Amino acid sequence: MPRSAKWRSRTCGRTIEQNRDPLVNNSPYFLKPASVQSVMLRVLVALLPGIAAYVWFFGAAILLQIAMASIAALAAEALMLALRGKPLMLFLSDGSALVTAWLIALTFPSIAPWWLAVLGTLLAIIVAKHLYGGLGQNPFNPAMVAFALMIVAYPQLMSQWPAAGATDLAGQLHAIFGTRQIDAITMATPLDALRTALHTIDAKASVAGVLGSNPGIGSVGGKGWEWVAAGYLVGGLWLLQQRIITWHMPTAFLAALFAIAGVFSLIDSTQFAGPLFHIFTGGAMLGAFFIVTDPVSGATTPRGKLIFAAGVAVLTWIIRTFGAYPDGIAFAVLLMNIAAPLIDMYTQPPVFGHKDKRGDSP
Amino acid sequence: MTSYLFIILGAVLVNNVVFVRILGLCPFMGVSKKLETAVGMGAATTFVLTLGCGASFVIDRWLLIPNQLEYLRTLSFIVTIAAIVQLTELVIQKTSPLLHQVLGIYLPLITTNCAVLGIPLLNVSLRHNFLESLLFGFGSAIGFTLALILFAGIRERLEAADVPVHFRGTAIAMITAGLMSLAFMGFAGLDKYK
Amino acid sequence: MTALQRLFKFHGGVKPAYNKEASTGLPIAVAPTPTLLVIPLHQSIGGMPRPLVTAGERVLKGQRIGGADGNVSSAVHASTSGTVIAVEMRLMPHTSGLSALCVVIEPDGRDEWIQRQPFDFRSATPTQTRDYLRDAGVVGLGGAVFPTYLKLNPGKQGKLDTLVLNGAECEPFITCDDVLMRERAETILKGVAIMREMLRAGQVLIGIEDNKPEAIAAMEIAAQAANRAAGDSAIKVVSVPTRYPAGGAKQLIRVLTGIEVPHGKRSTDYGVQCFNVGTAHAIYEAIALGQPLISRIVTVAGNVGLARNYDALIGTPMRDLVALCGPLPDSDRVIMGGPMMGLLMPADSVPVVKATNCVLVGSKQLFPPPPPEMPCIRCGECAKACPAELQPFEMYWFSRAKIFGKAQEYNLFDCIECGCCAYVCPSHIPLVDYYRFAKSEIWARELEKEAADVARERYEFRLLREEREKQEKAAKLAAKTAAGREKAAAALAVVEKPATTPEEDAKKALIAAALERAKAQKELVHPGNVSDLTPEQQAEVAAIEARRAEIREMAKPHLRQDD
Amino acid sequence: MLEAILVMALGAVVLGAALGYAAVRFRVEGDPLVEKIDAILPQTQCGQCGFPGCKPYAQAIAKGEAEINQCPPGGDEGIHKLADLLGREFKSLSAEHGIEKPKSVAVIDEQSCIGCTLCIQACPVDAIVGAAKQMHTIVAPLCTGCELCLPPCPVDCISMQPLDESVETWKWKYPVFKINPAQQEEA
Repeated sequence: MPRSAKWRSRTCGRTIEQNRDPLVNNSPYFLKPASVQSVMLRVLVALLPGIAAYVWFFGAAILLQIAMASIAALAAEALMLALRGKPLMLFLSDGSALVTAWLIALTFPSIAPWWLAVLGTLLAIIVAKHLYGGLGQNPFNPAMVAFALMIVAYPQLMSQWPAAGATDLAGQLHAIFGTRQIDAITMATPLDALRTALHTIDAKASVAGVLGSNPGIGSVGGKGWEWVAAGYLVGGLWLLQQRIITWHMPTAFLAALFAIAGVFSLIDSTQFAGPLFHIFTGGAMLGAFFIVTDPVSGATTPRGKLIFAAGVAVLTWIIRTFGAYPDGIAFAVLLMNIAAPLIDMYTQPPVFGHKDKRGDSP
Repeated sequence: MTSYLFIILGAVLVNNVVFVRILGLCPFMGVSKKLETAVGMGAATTFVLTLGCGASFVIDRWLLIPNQLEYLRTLSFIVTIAAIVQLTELVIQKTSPLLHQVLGIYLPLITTNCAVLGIPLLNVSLRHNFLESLLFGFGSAIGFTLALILFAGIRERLEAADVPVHFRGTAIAMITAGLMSLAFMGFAGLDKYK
Repeated sequence: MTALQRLFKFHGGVKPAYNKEASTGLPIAVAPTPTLLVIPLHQSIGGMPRPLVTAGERVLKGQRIGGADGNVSSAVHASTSGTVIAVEMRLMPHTSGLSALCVVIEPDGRDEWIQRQPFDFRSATPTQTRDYLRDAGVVGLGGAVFPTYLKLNPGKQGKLDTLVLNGAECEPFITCDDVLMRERAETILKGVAIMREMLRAGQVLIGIEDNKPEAIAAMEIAAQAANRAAGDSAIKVVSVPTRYPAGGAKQLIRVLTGIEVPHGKRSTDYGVQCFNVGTAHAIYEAIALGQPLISRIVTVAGNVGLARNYDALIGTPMRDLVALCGPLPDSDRVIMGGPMMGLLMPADSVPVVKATNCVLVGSKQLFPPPPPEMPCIRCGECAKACPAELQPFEMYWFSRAKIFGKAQEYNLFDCIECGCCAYVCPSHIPLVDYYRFAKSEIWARELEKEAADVARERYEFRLLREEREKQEKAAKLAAKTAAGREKAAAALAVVEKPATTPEEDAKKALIAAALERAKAQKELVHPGNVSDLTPEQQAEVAAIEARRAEIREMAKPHLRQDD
Repeated sequence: MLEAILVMALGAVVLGAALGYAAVRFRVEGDPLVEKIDAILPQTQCGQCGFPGCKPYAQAIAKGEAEINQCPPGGDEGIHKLADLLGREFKSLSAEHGIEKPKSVAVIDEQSCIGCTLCIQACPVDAIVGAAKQMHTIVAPLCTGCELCLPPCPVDCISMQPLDESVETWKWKYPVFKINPAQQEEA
C-alpha cells in the first residue's frame, strides 16, 4: 500500500488537475435528461382533463379536496423526511407525494368530510410509504391503502357521493365541513345502487331496472361519471404517448374487465352489468391508467404487467359483483400488490443468449 | 358439491386463516424470510393439518363424544397433533431424506402453530362432517401456504428496502401483514353471495 | 453499395450524442516518441508476462520485454529502441490508482528495429502460428484486450461459419477504428485474409455502423479487391444501424447473424468469431511485416482544442497525447475509453496501453456531475434499454443491499457494463457502479471460498497423515517389542510421550546450538552458494532477488486466476 | 373422571408406543448441520476460537456448546452467516477470542531462518516447505494467515504481512449512496 501511494505522488502529473473526489462519477459520464420529477409532473398534468370533467359535473368541491390532500401529503412527507434525516427539498420536489394525494382525493367522495381525505393521505404517506423507506420502496400503492383503510373504517362516509349536476358549491362546502345536513346533494354511485339493489332487494331487481329507474344514472357508466372517465382516458393516452407508461397495463386491465363483464352479462344480463358500464364507472378508468400503472408497487416485467393488470381487473369485477364493498379497485390493487413480487420473480424475461432454455432463470 | 367448493374457497380466501382468523402468526412471521422455506413450511403444514383434522375428527366423534369427554377436546387434540407431527418427521427422515431436508426443520415448528389446533376446534364448532373437516383443514392449510408464500415474496424484496431503523425486521413485517389483511378484507362477503 | 444482408435487432440500446465529427476531420498523425516510455507488463487478459529485461539493458524497437506466462497471456515489447531505466511498480491506467510492474524505457531516438521477418504462416502449423502471435503480443484492440491467438482456433469442427469483423465502434467520441478503416482498409483486409485462412471461415461479415459512410466506402472497395483476389465473394461489408452498443461483440454478432452467444460460452462453439478491425490490422503487421504490436491508433477527444487520432507508441504517457491536442483550461480528468464505458484515470501520466482506444479529456461542463441519486421507482426504463435483456433495477435493488446471491440470480454476470441503464435512469442512479461493486465482491468471495476449500482439504490431509504416522510408529514399536523388551521400555518413553522431556530437551539443545552458531557467524548465515561471487554475479543475484520478491507478490493473485 | 384418565392414558400409551417404535425403526445417523457450519468457517485452522481447528468448532456450535461469535478470521460477516443458518441472533465478535485483522500471510525472513522445522510442524495446512537445517519458506498462496507458526519460531524470523491490494484484486467500492449512507450497516 505505501509503495503504490508513494508512486502515485511521484508520478502524478499536474498538467491536468486530476479529480479524485469520491463524488466524481464513473462511466457513463453523461446521462439522458430525465428525472423522477418530470415523470411525476406529467402524471399530474395527465390527471387534469379528468379533474376538469369532475368539476363540470360534480362541482368545485373536488378542487378543495385535492388542495387539502396535497397540503396534508406535503406536510406528512416533510415530517417523515425530517424525522428520517433525508434531504427535504430533493424529495418534496419529486412530486410523488402530490400524485398520491391527487389520487386519494379523486377516489374519495368529493363531499366527504374534510378530515377523511386528510386522514387517508396522512396514513398513505406515513404508513404505506415512509415506513417502508419512502419513494420507490413501498410494496403497496399508498393511495389504495388509504382508500381501503377508510372504506373499512368509515363505510358510511365513504359512500356519500355528490349527485351529478349538483354543483352548488356552498352546499358542498357545508357537507365537507359538516356545517349542515347533506342528504339533499348526495346520492349513491351507480355501482353502489346496483350492489344494494341486487344484494338486498330480492329477485325483482335487475341491472336494467336499477340503472334505468334511477334518474342520476347515465347511459353508459352513470351520468357524469362516464365523462370523468373519458377525461382520465384522454390523460392516460397522453401518458402513453409520452412513454411514461407502457401499453401493457391499461390494455390488459380494460380488456380483462371488458371480457369478464361481457361474458357474464351475456350469460345473465339481469344479474350482471355490461362491460361498458364496468369500464366507465367507478374507478375503472382512473385505475387503468393511473393506479394499476404505479411501477413501484406493481409488476415490472412485460408479461408480469399483463398478468398484474388482468388480475386487478378480474378481482375488481369479482368484488364489485359478489363482494361487500361497492368498488373493488382498491382491494384488487392491494391484493395484486401482494402478489407482485412473485409475479415479477416468475415472469423474468429470458436473458440475452439464454432464450433456448427458458426454465433456467429464476 | 358447490358447498364443498365454498368450504375450500372460503377457507383459502374469505376466511384466510392468517389474514382474517389471525391464527398461526408465529410461523407466519418466523418462516417467511425466504421463499424456499415458506414453500417448505406451507407444504409441511398442509400435510399435517389435513391429517390432523381427520384424526381429531375421528377422536372427537368416536372417543370423546361417546364418553362425554368433550372437555378434554383441547388436550387430546394437542397430544394427537404433536404425535402426528413427530411421527411424520421420523417417517419422512427415514424414507425420504430429500423431502426431510426440505421440510425437516419446519415439522417440529408446526406443533407450535396455533392454526393446527385452531382449525380442528373450528371444525367441531362448525359441525363439519368428516369430509368437510378434511376439506376445511386442507383449504385452511392452502390459505396458510398462500399467505406464507405471498408474504415471503414481499419480504424478500423488503429485505433490501430502506426501512427506518426502528421499523426494521418484525415491526415492518407486522405492518405488512396488517396491510395484507386489509387487502384480504376485500373478499368479505364473497362466501355469502346468494 | 453495401451488400444486402438480413439484419437482426438486439434488444434495448440507446442513442447518445455521438460527437464523432470532431476527431475525424484530420488524418491519423504519428505521435512523437516521448522522453520516457512506461510499458506495463500486464496489458492483456490473463497471466502477467514475465519480465525479460533488467535495468540498464539496451533494448531494440520490437524486442520482447515481457514473455507470455501461462495458457492465457500475451507478450509485451519495447515500443522503441533505448535503455531500460527500471523494471518497477508504476501507476497503472486503471481506476484503482494502484501500481503494477512496468518496464521504463528511455528512448535513444534512433528507433532501431529488431530483425523483422515476415512469418510464413502457410507452412507453419496452426499451433506455431498461434505461438508466434502470442509472442508478437497481438491482443484484441477493441478494448477487451483478450489475447488474439486464443481466438484464432477454429474449434472442434475445424472450420468456422462466419468471421465477424467489428468496425461498428458505437461509443461516442471514439473514432480510431473509423479512421483506421478509412486509411488502412487494404491492410485490414489482408489481416482478414490471414484470419480467414487460420479459422477456415466460410464468410466474413464486416459490420460498420451507418454513421461512418466514408469508412464503409473505403472498406467496400478494399473488400471487393480482396474478393477478386480470392476469386469468391465471401467478404461482405454490412452497414448496421447506429445504436449504442451495436459495437459490443455479442450485440454485433446478433445483428449480423442472429446468433446469441450466452455469457460464459465461446462464440466459436456457435460457429462465429468476432474481431476488431484494429486487431486485423495488427495481425497483418505481425505476420506480413514481422512487427509485434507496439503501437495503436488512439483517439484524443473531449475537452480539447483539436481532437484527432494518433498512432501512438504503447507506453506513451497520456499527458503527452493530450498536450498535442491542446486541452482546454477547465479540463479536470482523463478518461480511457468513451463516455459510456470509459475508465477514469488516476492521473494523466499513466501510459497508453493496448486497451487505450481513446483518451477522453473531461471537464465539469462536458461531463457534468450527475444530479443527486434518487431512489429507484422501478419504472423499467433500464430494462427497456438493456442490450443483455436483464432486469437492471432488480440487480440494483439487491446489489445495493449487498444481497449478492439474489443479484446473481438475476444474472448479474450477464451484464456487459455498457452503461445504457444508467444513461436512461430518471433517478440518476449510478447503476453500473453497483454492478461493478457487486461483481468484484462476488469474485473476492469466490476466491476466498476456494482458498478455504483448499485449506480444509490440506488440513484434513494433514490430520490423516499425522494419524498414519502415529500408527506407523506404533507398528514399529510393536516390532521392536517383539525383538527385545529391555529396549522397548526406553523406546516407549520416547514415542508414547512425544511431548515430554527427552525429545524436547534434545530439540531445545539443538536449537540453542544452532542459535549460538547463528550469532557467532552472523555474516556467514547466507546460503552456502552465495559466497565468493564476482561483482557481476552479485549484482545479478541481487537483481534476481528483487525481481523474485516483486514477482512473488504480483504472482499471487495470478496463480489463483489461472486456475 | 376415571374414564377421562383412562382415555388420556390410553392415548398416551398408544401414541407413545407408536413414537417409540418409530424412533427405533427410523433412526438416522449423522448430522448435516456440522458440514453446513464448517462450510461457512474460513478454514484458517487458527484455533483462536478455542477449538483445535474449524471442524471441531463447527461441531461445538452444532451441539450448542460454543457461541457463534468466536471466529475472528470469519469476522462479522461470518457471524451473520452463522446466525442466518442457525436462526440465532447476531452477536458481535467476542473480544476474548481476538479481533478481525486484515488478511495476511506469513513470511519467513530467509536470511535468519536456522532450519529448525518447528514452524513446519505447527502449520496446519502444510504451507511451509523446508528440511532440517535448511532454509524454510512459506508457500504464500496456501498460507491461511493463522499465525500458528509465529510462537514456535526460536529466532523470530516469521512475520505477518498484510496482503497488498493489486490491480487484479482491487474491488470496486460501494457507490456513494447519498440518501442514507449508514443504511445498510445493520441490515
